[in-house]
Amino acid sequence: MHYFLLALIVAIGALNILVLFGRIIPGPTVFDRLVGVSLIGTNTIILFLLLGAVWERLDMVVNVALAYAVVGFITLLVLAKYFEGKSEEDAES
Amino acid sequence: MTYVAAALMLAGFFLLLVGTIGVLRLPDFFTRLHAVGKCDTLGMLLFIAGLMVYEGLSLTALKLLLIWIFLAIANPTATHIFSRAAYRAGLKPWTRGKEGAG
Amino acid sequence: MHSGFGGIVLNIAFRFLLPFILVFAVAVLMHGHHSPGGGFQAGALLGLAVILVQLVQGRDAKWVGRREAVTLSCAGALIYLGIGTLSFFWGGNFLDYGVVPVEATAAKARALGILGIEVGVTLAVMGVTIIMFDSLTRERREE
Amino acid sequence: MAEPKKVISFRLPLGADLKYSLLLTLFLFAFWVVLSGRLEARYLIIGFLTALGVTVITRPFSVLPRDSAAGGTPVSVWGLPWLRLLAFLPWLFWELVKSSISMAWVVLQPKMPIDPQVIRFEKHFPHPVGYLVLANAITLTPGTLTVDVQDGRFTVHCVQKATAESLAPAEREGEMPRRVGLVFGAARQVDLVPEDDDNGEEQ
Repeated sequence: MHYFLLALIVAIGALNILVLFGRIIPGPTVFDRLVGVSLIGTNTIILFLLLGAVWERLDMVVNVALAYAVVGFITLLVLAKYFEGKSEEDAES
Repeated sequence: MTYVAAALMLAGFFLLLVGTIGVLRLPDFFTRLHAVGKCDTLGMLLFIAGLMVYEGLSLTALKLLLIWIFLAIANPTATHIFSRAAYRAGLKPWTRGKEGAG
Repeated sequence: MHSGFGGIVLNIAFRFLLPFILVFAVAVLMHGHHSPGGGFQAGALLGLAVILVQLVQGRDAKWVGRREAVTLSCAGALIYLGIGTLSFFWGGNFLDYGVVPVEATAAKARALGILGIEVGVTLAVMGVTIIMFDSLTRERREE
Repeated sequence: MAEPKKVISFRLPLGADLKYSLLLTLFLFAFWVVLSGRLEARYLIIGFLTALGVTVITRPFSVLPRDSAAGGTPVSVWGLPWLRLLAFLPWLFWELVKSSISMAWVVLQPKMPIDPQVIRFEKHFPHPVGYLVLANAITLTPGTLTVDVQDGRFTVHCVQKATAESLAPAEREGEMPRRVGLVFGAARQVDLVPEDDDNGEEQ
């Protein structure tokens, strides 16, 4: 089972997170980049939980993952608000 | 039980991958959000469910359930907030009729 | 401009999430010595909870504003300083709370002192987080 | 004629207030127990005090003004039809599974069969939490994404024409709004509001 978890870690780290930069870097609008970043956040939570399972310290990692989820959610909201207001100003001027 | 956990995690991983591919391939912002809102949410939920099965009935599984519930509320909300912000900012949805296929 | 954000969906969703975020922050603070966490993380979570309220309800949310945030951060620093200097009166060094005779043994007094320090750090970090967010968004509104 | 300023009361009847505050305190206490995992008296007492304090602190946020169509009396966020909501969730989860599979099918085909369009419909709930549940349910189910909700008017982005018709078919309610309406009590019929700016081809 450990090898399976490790394989999943490598797969998520390499496939999902690195491939997502293919959307973040070209992303035509800033919102595309935002979506890419939110997906990376999602994948990071999963990666973190998997690492906890491999280290057999899942009970500790779970707390950190929950905090990460909360912080990531609120950060993305703040960013979305910022870019929404910013684009409005650009459109008006 | 281990096999159930592995199957759930594999399914979750597959959906996360589909979400990533969707974000890369789909033509505009709103359709990309579709990939995020569905595939990624379910992928993550399945993944955490797999970890819960792997962990067995314990306090850690309950904490994972908390993360599960939080993400089940927060993820669609965040998706909606993105789409709303983009819509308000004046992003026009891509349609097949106007710009042709491609 | 500085009214609400997110429409009715976020306006309702944050009402469900907010109490749980606050309890989570306090749990992080109280279990700092045998699980990851402690004063700084708890303060960041509390500050983010307040930011969430300001984000959704606009700057006029009658909850914790800039004035209260300044008060909080000053109170946090004062608590830290106060507990730190408390040990001077019993002949200890700064932050040497083992010597303060509030509990039966020195170890227990030390645990209590650390908890007090953590509370101070939490309040300070919370206040500073809120002030940072406030200053960043205020600057944007005025330009 | 100047419109009279709407007076919104945020005060619940005392009994309901106590009941829902107690419910929230219980939820928070259970949350604390799960988070802490220590059953010593000290931690339980701290947890209970925290739950009580947070309930008191967040009281301004647990009362919502109700939709003026439904009488305008305020309602507690925690006063939900919990049992009906719980009965609704498995169906929602199954829809989520189906929608993910269909989305995967759309994404993985070389020539993506998408035809995005924006539809609008209107639905009112007596309890404002209904808007949250319907919006998130729409986001999670096949090919639809809630873009905006304003005064009960939902703007929904659909990936395919078929999904748009499944959500708001002409002359009757779609499956999803009907089910959420069942959970949250009576609601008005769905009205298709015609698109006003560009998409002239759909009625």
